[in-house]
Amino acid sequence: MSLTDTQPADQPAPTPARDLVVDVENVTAGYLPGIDILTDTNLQAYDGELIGIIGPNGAGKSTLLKAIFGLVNVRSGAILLRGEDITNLKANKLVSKGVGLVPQTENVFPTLTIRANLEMGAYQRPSQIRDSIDFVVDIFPTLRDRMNQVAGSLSGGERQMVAMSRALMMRPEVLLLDEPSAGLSPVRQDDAFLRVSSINQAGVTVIMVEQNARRCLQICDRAYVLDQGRDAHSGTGRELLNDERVIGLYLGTLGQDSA
Amino acid sequence: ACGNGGDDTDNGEPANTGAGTDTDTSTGEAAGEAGERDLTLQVGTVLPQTGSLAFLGPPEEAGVLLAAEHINEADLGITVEVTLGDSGDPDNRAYATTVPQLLNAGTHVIVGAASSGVSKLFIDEVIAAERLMISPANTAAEFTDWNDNNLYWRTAPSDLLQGEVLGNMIAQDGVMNLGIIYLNDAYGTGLEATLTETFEAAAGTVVASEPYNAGDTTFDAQISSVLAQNPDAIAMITFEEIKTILPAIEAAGFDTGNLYFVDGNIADYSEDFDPGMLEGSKGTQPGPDLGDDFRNQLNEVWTAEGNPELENWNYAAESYDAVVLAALAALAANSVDGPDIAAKMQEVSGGAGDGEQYDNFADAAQAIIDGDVVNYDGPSGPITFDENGDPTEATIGIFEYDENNSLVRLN
Amino acid sequence: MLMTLFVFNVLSPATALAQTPDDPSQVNIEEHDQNITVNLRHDNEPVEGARVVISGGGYEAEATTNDRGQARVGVPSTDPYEVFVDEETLPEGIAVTGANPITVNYGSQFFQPGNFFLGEGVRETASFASQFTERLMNGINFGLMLALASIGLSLIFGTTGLTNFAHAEMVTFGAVMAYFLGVTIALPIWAAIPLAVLLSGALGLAVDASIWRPLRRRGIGLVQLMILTIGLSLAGRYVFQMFIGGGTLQLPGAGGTRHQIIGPIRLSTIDMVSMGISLTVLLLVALWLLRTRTGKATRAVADNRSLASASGIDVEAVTRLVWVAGGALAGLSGILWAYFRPGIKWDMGVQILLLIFAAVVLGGLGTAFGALIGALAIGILVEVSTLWIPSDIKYVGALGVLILILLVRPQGLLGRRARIG
Amino acid sequence: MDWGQILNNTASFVLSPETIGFMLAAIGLSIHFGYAGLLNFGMAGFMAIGAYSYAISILSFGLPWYVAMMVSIAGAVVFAILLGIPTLRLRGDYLAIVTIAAAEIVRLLFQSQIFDEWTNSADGLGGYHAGFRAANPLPSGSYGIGPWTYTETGWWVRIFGLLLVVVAVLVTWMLMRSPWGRVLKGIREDEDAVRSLGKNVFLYKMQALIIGGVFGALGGVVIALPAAVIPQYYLPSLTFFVWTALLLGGAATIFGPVLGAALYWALMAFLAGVLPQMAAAGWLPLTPTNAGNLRFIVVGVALMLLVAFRPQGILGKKKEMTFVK
Amino acid sequence: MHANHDLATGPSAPGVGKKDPILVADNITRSFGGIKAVDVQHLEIPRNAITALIGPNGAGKTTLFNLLSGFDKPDSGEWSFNGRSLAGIPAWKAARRGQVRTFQLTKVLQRLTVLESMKLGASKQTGERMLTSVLPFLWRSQEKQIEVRALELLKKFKLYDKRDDYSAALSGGQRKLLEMARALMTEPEFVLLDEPMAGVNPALVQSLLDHVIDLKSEGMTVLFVEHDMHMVRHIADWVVVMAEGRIVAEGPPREVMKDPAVVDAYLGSHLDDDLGQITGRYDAEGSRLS
Ligand SMILES: Nc1ncnc2c1ncn2[C@@H]1O[C@H](COP(=O)(O)OP(=O)(O)OP(=O)(O)O)[C@@H](O)[C@H]1O
Ligand SMILES: Nc1ncnc2c1ncn2[C@@H]1O[C@H](COP(=O)(O)OP(=O)(O)OP(=O)(O)O)[C@@H](O)[C@H]1O
Ligand SMILES: [Mg+2]
Ligand SMILES: [Mg+2]
Repeated sequence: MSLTDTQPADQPAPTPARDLVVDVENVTAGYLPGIDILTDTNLQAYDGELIGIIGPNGAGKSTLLKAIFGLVNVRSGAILLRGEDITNLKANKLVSKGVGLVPQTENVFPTLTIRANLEMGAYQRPSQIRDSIDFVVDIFPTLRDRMNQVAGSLSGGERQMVAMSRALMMRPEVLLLDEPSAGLSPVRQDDAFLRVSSINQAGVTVIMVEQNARRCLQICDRAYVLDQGRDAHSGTGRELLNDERVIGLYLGTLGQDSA
Repeated sequence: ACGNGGDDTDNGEPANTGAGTDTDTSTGEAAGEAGERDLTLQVGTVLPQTGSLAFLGPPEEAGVLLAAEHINEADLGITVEVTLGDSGDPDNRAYATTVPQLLNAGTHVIVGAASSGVSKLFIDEVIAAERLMISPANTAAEFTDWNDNNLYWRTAPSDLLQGEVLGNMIAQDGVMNLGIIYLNDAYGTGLEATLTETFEAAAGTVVASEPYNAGDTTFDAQISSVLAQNPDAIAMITFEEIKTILPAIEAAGFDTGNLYFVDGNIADYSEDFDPGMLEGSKGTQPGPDLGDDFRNQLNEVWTAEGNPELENWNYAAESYDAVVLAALAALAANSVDGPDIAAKMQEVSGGAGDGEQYDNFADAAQAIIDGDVVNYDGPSGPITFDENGDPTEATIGIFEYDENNSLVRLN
Repeated sequence: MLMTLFVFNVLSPATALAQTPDDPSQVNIEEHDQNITVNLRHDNEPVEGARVVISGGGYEAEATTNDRGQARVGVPSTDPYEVFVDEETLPEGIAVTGANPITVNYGSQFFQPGNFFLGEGVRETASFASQFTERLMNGINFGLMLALASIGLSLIFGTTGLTNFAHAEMVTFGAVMAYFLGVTIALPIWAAIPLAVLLSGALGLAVDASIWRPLRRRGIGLVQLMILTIGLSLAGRYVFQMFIGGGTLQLPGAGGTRHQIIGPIRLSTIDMVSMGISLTVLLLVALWLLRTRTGKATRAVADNRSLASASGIDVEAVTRLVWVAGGALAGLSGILWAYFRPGIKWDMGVQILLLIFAAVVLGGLGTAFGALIGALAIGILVEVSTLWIPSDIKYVGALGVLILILLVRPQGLLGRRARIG
Repeated sequence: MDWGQILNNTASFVLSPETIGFMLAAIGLSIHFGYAGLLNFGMAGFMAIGAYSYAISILSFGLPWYVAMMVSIAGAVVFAILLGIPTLRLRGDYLAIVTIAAAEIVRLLFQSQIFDEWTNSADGLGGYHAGFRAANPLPSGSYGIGPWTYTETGWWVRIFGLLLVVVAVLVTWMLMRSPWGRVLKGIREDEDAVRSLGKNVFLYKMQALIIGGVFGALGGVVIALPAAVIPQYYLPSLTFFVWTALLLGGAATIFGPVLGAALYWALMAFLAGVLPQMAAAGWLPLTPTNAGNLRFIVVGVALMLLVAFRPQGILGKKKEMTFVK
Repeated sequence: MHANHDLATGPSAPGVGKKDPILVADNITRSFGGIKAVDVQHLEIPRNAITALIGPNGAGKTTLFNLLSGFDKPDSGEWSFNGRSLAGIPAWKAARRGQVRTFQLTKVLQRLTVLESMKLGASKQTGERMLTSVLPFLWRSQEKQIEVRALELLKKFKLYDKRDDYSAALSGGQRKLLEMARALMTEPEFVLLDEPMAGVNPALVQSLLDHVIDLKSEGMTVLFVEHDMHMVRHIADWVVVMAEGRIVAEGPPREVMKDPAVVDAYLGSHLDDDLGQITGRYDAEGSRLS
């Protein structure tokens, strides 16, 4: 099934000019005692890169993001942020170090209004709330007239927009996104990908988990394929997009005809 | 009912009839015989040490301890050993574990409980174990015909008597319209009923009568309802809650010199309230004047145990007499078995047998050893049991508050 | 009657007045053991100078009522006597309407008095409206105090999800500390109360640091924690009983007379101060929750702890703050409660715990304003409902209304229904 | 210190009617909370209904004891329905408070003087034992082994109570391993999900409320069988203690409630024996009165420690705990 | 693929009648504080076909599902399923009649294992009645059949390995899968799937769609909300487009997706473009620019 046995993870030569921003080294992590979800996983993100993570359901993609963000206990290995060890550091500490996360599920504060959700996003930088709100509303204009609606009553897609916006409020330097496009309408999805791309081009390092794998691979610089808790495969977006095995096992052929 | 338990259906030896009973010499046949005795009477109390009735416990336990001390000092063929147990309240259920424990430890006499409700919860257990149970404070009417094999007794006088005296006293004072605030339990409802009956029989009107529940914390609604009827005086049938009600009534603008108290709440309030607050208010309390001597003795035995000084005297005399009567009955029966003691209880109280009157244990005990029949009347008054185990006589003391909120006895 | 009552002792009646030998209202008192008191009133005013005649068993004596409308006559036996009022001697326009003479019987210790209450006897009772206003004011006062306790509970529940049954003990703690500082140590009350509130806040901090934080780390379920609070509540309550016993204590200045404010509204200084404090503190808390960053963060933490943390909120610090605030609010409400009741008791907190919970639920769990509205509603209901229902079921009304309202609005008055799907 | 006696008492209390009543009530609560996820904090109400129905049936209406017991069951069913209709739609924590309120309403009504004729208001009812005792098939006398030596009346109450416990355990076991139990557990987790699958959630919750309530009422009857029925017994603290027993043993386990109840009362009895004796022996710097207070402090702390270190209860599954909220 | 025009009685237009509608809805409205989230004049869903409901975020699709399935109450409206009115019918009854829905935000039964959740889904179980539940012999054999069916479905949904794990321990995508599989356990006649494939791995989606098509051939009717146009194109026989609460277009997939209004408001202009090129990261040949 997985690529692990067929082909070892091949690391493309990193661009030496750039700094290593996020470095996941041989991380083993899990939820229940005795059951490891991630086993010896590695991932490197260099300054200004857009990294995609794809893989089957239950591969451990979300777990990996949570592990980076200190929300899942790392059992062995290390996670470095610009060379600094951040393994098992509390999430709020990471935020102050410029890392932001959009979780896959439960990613809004349901009883808070959209405005309050956004304010919470910039909790550590109250001074920039006004500017940041303008910034995110620009990306998701739908939110503009709904600032006072509680997030719990939003539609699935609207929620997703709030979740993204919340994480953008801090203007993070490293952005971890867990399926940001899920639930968005096609036009919004494209918007979102384009926005992520432009944010990235503005200098933010982005690590993005996506099941909309084709789209993700189209825009990312490099991507990792995660399977059963291991980084099975990695390469540039294009390489993977056209790799037969990746298509067969992870991408499917549904969208192929068009793209 | 006769003491030796004609009806045997629910008897049977208790589980661990243990220590203490081996000193028994024989059964009730020895009754009334003259001669030396060598008895050890195990007395266990099931009185409130914890919970919402805990304020009633100390004077009662002190009464028991003092009685034991007097009996043991007299050294007349009977030794009393006291185990203090906690009855708690129905909320914390301390009695549930205390009672089996005392019974298993071979206790002959259970003194308790303070509240009729709690007594009701374990009376059948005590009766089934064939031990004597004496409550110093129960006044619920049902205990009169309880199927108790004559093992249940009580030294607290009936509310009927106090209620009647209180009612006539209030009427004599010229009160026309009376308000009542009373506790919703056997004690409160019983007193309230007789008070109302007597008072209205003397041309008065009870214009408002408001109950509250044990555990209530505010009484504003009751006070407001009563004051709305503009009564000339208010009778307070309460326990400790009075300490909350009094300031509230004062704040509501009622003249706190026009109140009537009952035994549950009549106490020296010189420490608690501003001078003059209660001046002119009156109250009733069964029993002859306790006298400072008795109180000092109570305080002494109590503080000797490491406790703080007693704050009130409720049921101390009744508890004292409960133990003394049991000891006398045991002496008379020359046995410490429950049914044997029970068979002599009425006699030593003067309810049967035309005994000679004694007012202290030592003399009465000596008389029994000499073969006489005695009629003991102690600090709680002229106790005389009827055949149901209820006291039939009482002196109701009448008190008035002076300018220091201290009590002055008027009779 | 269940018992036979015997006569044991014969005592003189209570009203022993200093007696001058020729006082016409006191007749034959010295001569006889028993005596009969007669009270004569018209429209609830004493009637002076009326002649009353006591007769029976061949004995007859007469006396004249004094300025209190009272006369006393000694009688030789305990048999029934007749009491007759000589209408001739009554002032103009006053007549005996009922039986005359009346028969008085001997009670267990003395004679039933012979009372003649004449006239219409219009009693000035409080009107419904004034009773209503009085209780309304009481209810508002009570409700405000309840609101302080409820908001503390609601904050803690909102932020941690914990149903804290030990909140009752935090309420008691404030009152007990105020007593300790203000009475035992005898600090002036203006110092004792703020100090007690501070100590209550410190208690919240201590409880959070020593119990809840370690347990949160271990990821113990909320229901389990709720049971744990029951244990804490039990232990706390009996610690109080161990130290202050089972009786009632009073804070300095408790009670105090009420002054007429406007119309039937009467409040004591303490009432007014306490209502003022409640309102101010509630307003401050509301401002804190609505306007400040940390205030809003409490709700974010309530909604989703890990997302809150991912947003950069120091969840532990917010939780700690909430425990301190909850403790201080509980403590303050305990002190006000001690003045409102008035009195301090070891279990004074538990006695209103259910009302606190009812207030919080009625308003909508986790909504601070809901707690305020719920508390006012409960407070007023408890006090006012006794105008219609017996006082021994005064809580039934409030609790029943709670159930009825939830029947219509299952999410509470201010709560929002969660979206499905 | 008389350790033999203290241990004897402790062991003896494991079979007290009070313990057995708690077992039944805890089993009922296990159905409510453990399986159906209903935060019922009104168990005291069910126990009060059971005990009062039994006593009133006998005292006021002269029914035989077994009919009275049927009345208790019927009373619990009616109460469950009355309670369920307004409250089963409520979210968990709302339900908790409303059920406390409902139980308090029940108690206050039993305590109030309005129904004095039947309930004897605050003083409660007693002296309804004759019928039950007359039905005792055991020979009279006192027998048993060691600490478990009781009179024939004592045995009769206990055997009868234990029979009820056995029935309750069996019924619970059979129900909970069936698809019916599965639906109930589903409802505990997310009732909307179960609703979307075509199950009548309200009906299931009501059935669970009724069955658990009936066990609770029978628990109330067993406790009242040798004692009396007084309103102050049915305070919310009774519910709390039953909850404690349940969580000690482990909710959503078959034998957890039984074990928990036994443990709870054994602890109470042990402390009742040991603390005053320690105080009397001078091991504790306390008066016997304060030893009484200390008992409840220790019970409270013990309860906290048990929950903190074994949150799933003695028989509960640790793994399940990871996923509770 | 079908000749889609067979389904409707007239030319494609909002509210067009269907030859054999399974669900007919009229005048359904629901507003939240002033905003009309749903305002559907007339809608018919064809029987034994796969209908896609698409529309921008916040168009009211989920709200419409909530109304149709009885989880929410409309301000007004009438709708019938198989000719019987469903208005005012509680959710569980609607499901029992054969109209089952899934949730966009998944509802997993945390402390039930995956297999238990599946078995719970099965309808008409004898053992689910209280009285018969205590007599195992009455439901044993049915239980066995249900288990066989559940395991089969789990294999298809790639959840077989997880069958004995608590549902709480599933990943986001796995929850979606369980949600749908559980609904299929009821053997519904008409199933409403709310974004069933959002977050599911595309390779798995492909194999599941084949399963759904199989189900259709067995007689089931499907109405699903989806934002993945590849999927809509692949399996939908009919597409209904909603915007701002109203039905704005209806018709066969290819036709609807060409509708300029739909493209404008919903699909966007880049639907079939390579975003890599748009962002300027890659050129048309796929080689890296930046
Ligand atoms: N309970 C509610 N209170 C207020 N507004 C609501 C509520 N439920 C839904 N809405 C609003 O109604 C509109 C329709 O929501 P709905 O969930 O039906 O959209 P949808 O079409 O399913 O969108 P998506 O594709 O994003 O899931 C949205 O704008 C939403 O914010
Ligand atoms: N809270 C949890 N407790 C235990 N196990 C979990 C938990 N969450 C996820 N898992 C397990 O960990 C594995 C990886 O889950 P993860 O959420 O990381 O998957 P994923 O790659 O993000 O999948 P998806 O694409 O479906 O979101 C899965 O097998 C899942 O069952
Ligand atoms: Mg994931
Ligand atoms: Mg939707």
